[in-house]
This record gives sequence, structure tokens and C-alpha cells, in this order.
Amino acid sequence: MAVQRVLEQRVIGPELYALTFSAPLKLSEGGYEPGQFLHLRVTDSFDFVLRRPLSLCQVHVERNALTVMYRAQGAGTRRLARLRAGDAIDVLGPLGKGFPLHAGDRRALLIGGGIGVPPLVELARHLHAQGSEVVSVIGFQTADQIILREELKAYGQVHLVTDDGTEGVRGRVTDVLTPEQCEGVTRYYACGPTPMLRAVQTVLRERDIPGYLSLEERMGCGIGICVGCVHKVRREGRESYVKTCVEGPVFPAEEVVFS
Amino acid sequence: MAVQRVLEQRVIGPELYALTFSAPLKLSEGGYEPGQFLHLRVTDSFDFVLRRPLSLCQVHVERNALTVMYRAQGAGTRRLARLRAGDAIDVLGPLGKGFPLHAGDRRALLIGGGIGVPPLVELARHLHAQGSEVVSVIGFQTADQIILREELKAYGQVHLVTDDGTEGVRGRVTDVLTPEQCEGVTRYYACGPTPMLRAVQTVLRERDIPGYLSLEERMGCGIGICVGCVHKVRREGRESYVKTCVEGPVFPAEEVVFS
Amino acid sequence: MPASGCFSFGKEVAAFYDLSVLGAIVVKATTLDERQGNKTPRLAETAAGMLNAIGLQNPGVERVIETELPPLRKYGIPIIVNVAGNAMEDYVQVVERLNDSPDVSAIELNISCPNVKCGGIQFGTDPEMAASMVRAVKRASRTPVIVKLSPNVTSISEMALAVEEAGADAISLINTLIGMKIDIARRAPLLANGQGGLSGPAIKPIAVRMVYEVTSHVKIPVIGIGGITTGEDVVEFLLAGAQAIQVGTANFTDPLACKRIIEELHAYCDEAGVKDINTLIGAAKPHAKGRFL
Amino acid sequence: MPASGCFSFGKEVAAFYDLSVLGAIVVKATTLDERQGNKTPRLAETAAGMLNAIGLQNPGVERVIETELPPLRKYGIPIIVNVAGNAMEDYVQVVERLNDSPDVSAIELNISCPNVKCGGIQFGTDPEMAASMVRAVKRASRTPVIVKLSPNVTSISEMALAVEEAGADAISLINTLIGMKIDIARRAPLLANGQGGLSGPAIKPIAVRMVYEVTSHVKIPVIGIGGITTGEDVVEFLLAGAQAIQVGTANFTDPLACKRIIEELHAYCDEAGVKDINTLIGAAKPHAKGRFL
Ligand SMILES: Cc1cc2nc3c(=O)[nH]c(=O)nc-3n(C[C@H](O)[C@H](O)[C@H](O)COP(=O)(O)OP(=O)(O)OC[C@H]3O[C@@H](n4cnc5c(N)ncnc54)[C@H](O)[C@@H]3O)c2cc1C
Ligand SMILES: Cc1cc2nc3c(=O)[nH]c(=O)nc-3n(C[C@H](O)[C@H](O)[C@H](O)COP(=O)(O)OP(=O)(O)OC[C@H]3O[C@@H](n4cnc5c(N)ncnc54)[C@H](O)[C@@H]3O)c2cc1C
Ligand SMILES: Cc1cc2nc3c(=O)[nH]c(=O)nc-3n(C[C@H](O)[C@H](O)[C@H](O)COP(=O)(O)O)c2cc1C
Ligand SMILES: Cc1cc2nc3c(=O)[nH]c(=O)nc-3n(C[C@H](O)[C@H](O)[C@H](O)COP(=O)(O)O)c2cc1C
Ligand code: FES
Ligand code: FES
Repeated sequence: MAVQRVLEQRVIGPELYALTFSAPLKLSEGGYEPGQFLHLRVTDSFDFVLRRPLSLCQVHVERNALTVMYRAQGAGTRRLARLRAGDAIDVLGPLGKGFPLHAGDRRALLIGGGIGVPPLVELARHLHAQGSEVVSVIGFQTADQIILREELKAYGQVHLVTDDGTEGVRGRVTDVLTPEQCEGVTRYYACGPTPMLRAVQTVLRERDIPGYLSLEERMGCGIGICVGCVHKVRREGRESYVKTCVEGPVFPAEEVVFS
Repeated sequence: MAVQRVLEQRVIGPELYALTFSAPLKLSEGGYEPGQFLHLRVTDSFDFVLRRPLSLCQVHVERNALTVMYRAQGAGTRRLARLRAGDAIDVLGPLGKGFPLHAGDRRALLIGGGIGVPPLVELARHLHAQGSEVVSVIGFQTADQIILREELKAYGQVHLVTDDGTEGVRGRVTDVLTPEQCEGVTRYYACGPTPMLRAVQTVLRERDIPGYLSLEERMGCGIGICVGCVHKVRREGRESYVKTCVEGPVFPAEEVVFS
Repeated sequence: MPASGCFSFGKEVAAFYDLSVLGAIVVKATTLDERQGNKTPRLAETAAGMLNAIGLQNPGVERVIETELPPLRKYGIPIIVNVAGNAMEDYVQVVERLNDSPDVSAIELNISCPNVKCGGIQFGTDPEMAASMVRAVKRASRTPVIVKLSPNVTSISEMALAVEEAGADAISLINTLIGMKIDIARRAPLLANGQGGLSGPAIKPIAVRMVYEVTSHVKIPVIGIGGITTGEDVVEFLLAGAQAIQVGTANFTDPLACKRIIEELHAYCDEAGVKDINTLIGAAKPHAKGRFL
Repeated sequence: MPASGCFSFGKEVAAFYDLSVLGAIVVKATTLDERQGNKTPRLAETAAGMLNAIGLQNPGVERVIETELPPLRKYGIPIIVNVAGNAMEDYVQVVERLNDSPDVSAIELNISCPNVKCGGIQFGTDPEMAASMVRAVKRASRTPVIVKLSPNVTSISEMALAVEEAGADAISLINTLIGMKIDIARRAPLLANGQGGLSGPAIKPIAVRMVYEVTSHVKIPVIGIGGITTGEDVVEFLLAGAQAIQVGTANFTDPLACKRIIEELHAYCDEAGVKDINTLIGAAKPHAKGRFL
């Protein structure tokens, strides 16, 4: 953890931003996983007593910098959107457990919804590097919300879905997860709004494909001390609340209980 | 009242700043008095629910701009010190009653202590303009705190006092207010810390010179609705608390009751 | 959209905008005789809030009726007079005097001011004393009586039920919480009075909770107060069950606050497709029945 | 310089700094059996504060003793276990179990948690019930008993006097204030639990006032808690009469908070020429006598 420098803030869509800052750790030495998150202090004001969790989206080893992409939806992210190159930003992380890689995977299916797409980019890069085929299914409300399509295309096929059909297939990401499409998929990775995750879990359980879900819970500390960010999981037949900030945000799909 | 632009922020001493911003009113049309104050919102954050009152120090009619000078002593003024040219600043005012001018005054004595000196500059300019002789007595803790000496010299004689004698006379401003020095003074105007005002009031009452004191009370609204900023005055033999933000901050010295 | 006791007697704010946009005006606490109030400092800033210990400085009911209220007539909005005192008779006498004023639309009984030494606050923390006060004032008053409760109690519902039972026409929630700030340089409480009343955004969650709780127990209307700064804050109080709101501290930060908040509220309703603002009242309750004023 | 119940069981923060710099560690509320806690969302941000409704999620006293406490030994600092429950017997049983642990230096009796449905809070708002609880726990406990009081009461002094009289060794002040935030998009309380506990800088003035008030009435030591974020905040609580302090919410904003606050406190003392920090305790009182622990 340390105070970092903002290197760039870019508008990437309506209320959508890409923020790049110096990394809190030496990236050349690794130490991060795709799917982990950064816990950003919005300002040093008491207006924001809680940090904001944002997924690690891109890693720039040569510049020792990280990029997060986010939607300015509430007061904190709107304030983050005011940051400019040269400003200071207090960054904690990368934190939590990211997406585990399985060396033998032939074909990995990446499923992202809206602002859940960012963590998939770094994951796709890693999967591609280990020789897995990468297929991405990404869904957005409408065409102008589309982000990271080209970045994901660099690592494999991309299926685009929009709620209103303004671009790509009209509908939900699960509409694309047909048996044919899932043919040969050895594992899936999903990140997006809870209703999407729930639907994906159901559909791909039917197809008998193992996978991982990245959950989004309101976080306090981000390091496991406030017990605010829990989600229900089932392990060895027993349901319990576990902290998504330290045991997640990524969980094996079969563990995750949606109530 | 309106959101103004910062034109310049200058360091003028240790923790001392001069902040210049566009004026909330058309200065060419007048509408301000020396000794009035501006009520500045520090930021739009809830960290500073209360505005900060700072005296009008310099008026730049040609640029339609105002300058205040202040010491960054607490959280709010320290935050103000971070403002840079181009930043927005919410300014209310000029507010309150300033120093009344008396056309016939031959010789006016201006007495300022520390960060109480700023309002005297604009006053000196007005007095000078109406043909009154201006003599200033300004006191500071130590030499590096001295501000506005040259500015006041432009309008008349300046007596400098420092607590520690590092420059000018060693001692308090009242040490300079000898009968000889006060010879021919028709009126005095004082602004500074409360102990100074009290001492000045006592000494110059003895010398039978009428004058005005600019009081410093903690302010809430600055416009007369919170009743937080009161000071005790005696009028027609009756003591009562009056609002310094609307009836002051400048009061006739003989009215002011220090308890 | 009523404004609150942080408005003095209105004339200062009238320099900033036309007060007729307001739903009502609640003037500063009025006592029988003139009050000088507490020594200074009377104000302190805190995180997202402020402390005040004004001590009910006011010119006394006589002068309020004669000189402060009449200029407010021209705005054509209800005038609510906040009434304070020490003993029960003080309150009753003030209320009786106010009966003679044609300008008074309602009384707001301030039994919750934490800044006066003798009296006041006891009535605000003891349900039985509060009830007997309300009964006495109700008997005396020509106009409706709104009772302003103190949040410095173990059970706000108990207080609310007591004053409802005693005949209160409405309840205002909340007055300030008792707080203190210490000046570490002087090693003494910053306020001359020692403690003071905490207001501002910091207390909003407490106020919302109390409004939600009280409106689940009483049938009379509740006026929400505490830290309201934006139109969305108003929506939050309405959803919690308030039928009207008052704005205090925000007027100090921004003299235009009430006007701006009303505009923001209208903008919110337009955007969210709320045609009748009354449909928001209590809508955050599990079984929102949509009560109307 | 004790840290507070917002530290879980310490191991997470130990990744950030060596816990031996702390004056003590207060672990998260422990109940007899494992608790799952409330549904999510459990947290909400408010102006200069936050609301929480964790609902005492913890692995139960057995597992706390076996697996959570022993790793803390190596820091050589006192371990204070925060104890919660529903009925009085729950508390007593937990305390009895803790007697067997060599790691426990003191018990902090949490009779003030606003986030558990049945029980807990009654003990925190009724002086007589609080006193009987303290007596029962004192009889059962091998180690000193600190009683943590709720600020959601009409008279905090009355509560403090009741628990002192009943044998409490110290008092912690304050737990959270009950608050609520409404999600205006969903038109429902934001927290799954409805209401939650308000903490953070917003409540500091209330906490300072209660510490000042209680330390003027009781003789046992008082531990100050509420919104402490900087070394100067600690000084404020000490001047108000606290003999020690705990840091809660600030640990969430900044995992290094406790360490930084201790450093800031030392820096303050150096700068202000304070040789013995005990001379600060209660020094803001009119007749500061300089009481010492
Ligand atoms: C592990 C993780 C990774 C995330 N990655 C991204 C990302 O890469 N890009 C992105 O745009 N968003 C991401 N989010 C969601 C993002 O954290 C929220 O949008 C953001 O915190 C909202 O803050 P705000 O100031 O805009 O909203 P406010 O309403 O002001 O926030 C108030 C509080 O609620 C919390 N909160 C509000 N909405 C959410 C939400 N949807 N999820 C979690 N907490 C919330 C805030 O963190 C804050 O504590 C992620 C969330 C988690 C848990
Ligand atoms: C009419 C008037 C004119 C002033 N003109 C000047 C000026 O030209 N230059 C200058 O440097 N200072 C001036 N002051 C004092 C200045 O207002 C305070 O130094 C400033 O408000 C302190 O704010 P802070 O954020 O540094 O301190 P904080 O301690 O953070 O302030 C907390 C609260 O206390 C108030 N406060 C603290 N100290 C003072 C004080 N000494 N006087 C009044 N309120 C205080 C603040 O306004 C704020 O409400 C003037 C004060 C008044 C009343
Ligand atoms: C400076 C000041 C003066 C107040 N005077 C009164 C008063 O005279 N009568 C009263 O009932 N409440 C008074 N209050 C309380 C407010 O009306 C209101 O209940 C409280 O401040 C909470 O609202 P807010 O957070 O919007 O300020 C006063 C509050 C402040 C800050
Ligand atoms: C997330 C969270 C969990 C808490 N859990 C406990 C607890 O288990 N036991 C307890 O006595 N107090 C608990 N508290 C209260 C704190 O210990 C503390 O009294 C309160 O938060 C005020 O301090 P602060 O403003 O520094 O946070 C909790 C507070 C928070 C915010
Ligand atoms: S965010 Fe605090 S425990 Fe996970
Ligand atoms: S500052 Fe509010 S009345 Fe003067």
C-alpha cells in the first residue's frame, strides 16, 4: 500500500473511465493475479470513509503501472473521475484471490457483463500465454457501453451481446451459452452483476462445466477485518458466510450460494 | 455570491498566503467597503460545513478581482492554501459593515496586529484618497511574519513593531501609541487579535481619540441567521450581544465590551 | 417544503431569494422574555457537522410578534413559531401571547434544546413530563402544536407516543445531539458553554432512523430534520416516512440551500417519474401503504 | 494504545505492521456458539461515517480460544476479548470458557451492540439490567471486566454509575449510534438488516461529550472510542478524561491507522512538550486534578 501517482485518466464511454496509476508493487516481480482488486481511497476527505474496490484490468509491466476501468455511478466513483495525471491516489492491493489458472485447460470461456468485463482482459492474456484457447462472451446494456472488445479479441474469439440489440446479439449473455457454443469448453470464468452470475451458474452447471465466479459485495476494509463483505458459500455440505475480500472475490462456481 | 475563479495564490511568508480571485460583484460599480469580509467555502466537501471569513485586503478594479491574505493555521485555511490558479472557489460577500470613513479626518491612525493587518490596506487607500493623513502601526510576532509594510507605506508613515524585536520596535503596538505619537490623530482604526484590541481600546480611550475596532468572532452563516458570531456591545447604557457578521465586524470602539 | 429554526427570522435570507418558494418558515426559538444567550465561542466545526451553543438568544415573544413576524406576511407562507422556555408556565405564556398574533400558523414546541441550563431538556427526555407539557400547551394554543423531540433519549418512539397521546398535532424530528469538542491548544472545551448541539450531515443517519421508527408507531405527521443538504436527502426522509422536512445547518453553508433543495427535489421527481410526491412518503417501509397528509 | 473491535482477530493487520506496537488488542465480539451474522449488504457509507450491521458473525468462543487467540501471543500485548450474547447465561458461559484461556487479559462486555435482534441491547439501555449483568459476569470472570456502553441512552452517566457500582473494572465508551440509510433507487433501507450502527468521525463529538461526562461521575478508568482517526483525536479524548482509547472505523480507511495514530501521538507530545502523557488525562476539565491510571 502506498500513495501512487495518476498517470492517465481516459473517458472510454458514457460515465466510463480508464484510470492508470503507478503500481504499489514491482510488477516485474509478479505478485498479482488476474481477478484481484485494488482498494482505492477516493480522497483524503471524511466524505469517503470507505475505499472503493475496482478490479485490476490491465497490467503495464514496462511502465510499472496498472489500469482500472470503472463506471462513475455514485459519489465516490464520480469523485475518482475528477483525478488527473499527476494527482496522488492511495491504493491498497492488489488484494484478494483472483482467477486460478489451470495449465491443462484447452478451451476457456470468459463471460463478462458490463463493468464486470475489465478483470477478464488480464485473465485472457494469462490464459492465452499458457496456451488455452480463449472465447469471450461479453454483454452490455447498449452499444455505447461496450468496452474492451478489441483488447479481448487479441486473445481469441469475442461474442458480443447487448440488452437492446444495438450491437451484437440482442439479449443476455446466457442466450449465447448454447450447448454448441459450450462444446469443448473445459472451464469458465465469469464476472458481472449478480443476476448474470446466478444465471450463468445455473446454465453452465447444466452443461457440467466447472468455473469461477467473481462476486461483487460491498466492502469495508478490503483486508478481512470488518466482516462486511461476506457471501454465502457451501463447502462440504455446510453453508457459511465467507469474506469475499480475502477468500474471494473469485470463488469456484459450485461453492457460491445465491439466496 | 457565486463560484469564482482563483487567479493567483502566492506564498507571502511562513504559512502566509495571498489569494486572488475574480470578484463576486462588479467592482467598478463599488458596493464594497474596506473592512468588510468575504465568506469562503473551503471545498464542496462535508469536511468543512462552515465557511471561513477572511477580510477583503486588496481590490483590483481593473481586473475585477479581490485579494485576501491569510495564515494557514487550521484545517480549512490549510486546505485553502492548496488552491491554484484556475480552481473554482465559492465566495459569499463582501459581507458586514466595514470601516466608516469620515471626510473631515485630518490624521487617521491605523493599528494592525499580525493577520489583522490585511483589511487596513484598502482602508489606507480610501483614507489617502479622501485626503486624510495616514499613520500605520503594525505589529508582528517576528520579522519573517511581516506583511503589507510596503503597501501601507504607499499611503503614509508606517511604524513597525515585533514581539521579539527582530525588526522595528521591540514590544507591542500599544508601546508605540505614546501621547506624542497620537498628537493630532482625529480617529483610529484597529484590527488584530482580541488582546491587542482590548489594549488599544484602553490606551486610546485615555487619549480621548475615537475609533473603530474590527472584531474576530467564530462565524457560522456570515449573513445573520445563526446567531453564532455575537459580541457584547454597550449602547445607550445597555449591554447586549450583537451579530458581528451583519452589524460588524467593525464597531465603534466605545461600544465594544470585552469581558 | 418547510425550512427550519436555522433561519433566524427570515429577513436575512430574503436578501438571497424570494421566501415564497418555501413551504413554510420556522422562526428561531422564542422565549417569554428577551434572552442574551450563551458566551462565545458558540460554534464549532466537526466532521460533516457542527456544534452550536447559542443558548436561545432572542428578543422575547413581544418583540417577535411586533417586529419580526409582520414582515414575513408578504411571502404568503405559513409561519411556525418555535417556542422555548424553562418552566411549563413560560411555554404556556408564550403560546398565549402568540394566540394574539395573526401571523402564526402553528407552534413548534421546542422541548429539546440542549443549550439552556435550567429546564427545557427535562421535558425532552421524560415522556411523562413531555406529555404534561403538550397537554398544557395544547389547551392554551389557538393554532396546531408541533412537538420537536430530542434525539438524546433511549427510546424515541416512547417519547413520540407520549406526545401524540397528549394531543400533539405533529412531531418534528430531530433536534441536535449533545456533543463536545475540545480545543487541544487551550486544553478546554472549545465552546464557552462546554457542550453543544451536533447538527449537519453527520447526524442524518440517526435522524432517518428515528423518523422511520417513529412513523411506524404514531399516526400524526412527522417532520424530518437532520443533515438535509440535497434534494435526494429529502427523498430519503420522505421514504422513511416524513411528511415534510426542515433544513438547518445547510443554510449556513449555502444561503440558497432551501431554494436549491426544492429545485433538486423537483428535478429528482421529474427524472424518477414521480408524479405525486406524496407517493414517496413511507415508501421504504416493508408494507408501504402510502399515507397522505 | 489499545485498538478496537474493528480488528477482527488481528492476523490480517499483522500483515501490515508488527502488532507489538499496540497497547492492547480487542478482538471481535465472541459469542457462545458460532454466529453467521446478518444478510448483506452489511455496510453503508454516510457523511464522515459508516453504518454496519454485521450481526456478530464469529466462530464461537471455543474456536476463538483454540485457533484465534494463540497466534496473538507472540506480540506480547494484552488481549481483550469482546463478549456478546443474548441471555445473561450466554455471557456468563462465554466468560467461564475464557477463564481457561491463558491468552485473555481482560473481558470487554459488549452490552451495546445494536445489530442483534434478541437481547444485547436491553442490557445496554437499562441501568438495572446492566448492573445485574455486570455482577453475574464479575462473579464468573477470572480477569478484569470492562463494560462497553451504548450511546443510545438518555443518560450515559446513569448507565456508567450503575455498572461501576456493580463492580465493573473499567468502561468503554462508545459503541455505535443507531442509524439508517435509505437506498432511494430501491426505496428500501440500504442495509439488509434495516438499521445499523453509526461509527466514524461523524460521532466523535458525541463520544467526547460522553467521555467527559462519564469521567466526571465515575472513578473507574474510561476507554474512549468513537471516530478517532489522528493522534490529535487521541489527545482530545485524553483531555476529556479517557485513560486509553480504541480505534475502530479508521482501520478500514487505512490499515496502518493504529500504528500511524500512535506515531502522531508521540509527535504531538514531543512538539507540545508533554513529557508524561498521563498529564493530559482529564486536563480539559475545569478543575483538572490530573488523575492517573
Ligand atoms: C471485488 C470488486 C471489484 C469491482 N470491480 C469493479 C470494476 O472493475 N469496475 C467498476 O466499475 N466497478 C467495480 N466494482 C464495483 C465498484 O466497487 C462500485 O461501483 C463502487 O464501489 C461504487 O462506488 P460509488 O462511490 O460510485 O458509489 P456509492 O454509492 O457512493 O458507494 C457507497 C458505498 O457502497 C459501495 N458500493 C456501491 N455500489 C457498489 C457495488 N456495485 N459493488 C460494491 N460496492 C458498492 C461503495 O464501495 C461504497 O462503500 C467492483 C466491486 C467489487 C466488490
Ligand atoms: C471578520 C473576520 C475577518 C477575518 N479576516 C482574516 C484575514 O484577513 N486573514 C486571516 O488570516 N484570518 C482572518 N480571520 C480569521 C480567520 O477567519 C480564521 O483564521 C479562520 O477561519 C480559521 O480557519 P481554519 O480552517 O484555519 O481553522 P479551524 O480551526 O479548522 O476552524 C474551525 C472553525 O473555527 C473558526 N475559527 C478558527 N479560528 C478562528 C479565528 N481566529 N477567527 C474566527 N474564526 C475562527 C473557523 O472559521 C471555522 O469555523 C478573520 C476572521 C473574522 C471573523
Ligand atoms: C445554530 C443553530 C441554532 C438552532 N436553534 C434552534 C432553535 O432555536 N430551536 C430549535 O428547535 N432548534 C434549533 N436548532 C436545531 C435545528 O432546528 C435542527 O433541529 C438541527 O440543527 C438538525 O438539523 P440540521 O442538521 O439540518 O441542522 C438549531 C440548530 C443550529 C445549528
Ligand atoms: C464493522 C464494525 C464492527 C464492529 N463490531 C463490534 C463488536 O464486535 N463488538 C463491539 O463491542 N463493538 C463493535 N463495533 C463498534 C466499535 O468497536 C466502536 O465502538 C465503534 O465503531 C465506534 O468507534 P469508531 O468510530 O472508531 O469506529 C464495530 C464497529 C464496526 C464499524
Ligand atoms: S471488506 Fe472488510 S472483511 Fe472484507
Ligand atoms: S455568523 Fe451567523 S449570525 Fe453571524
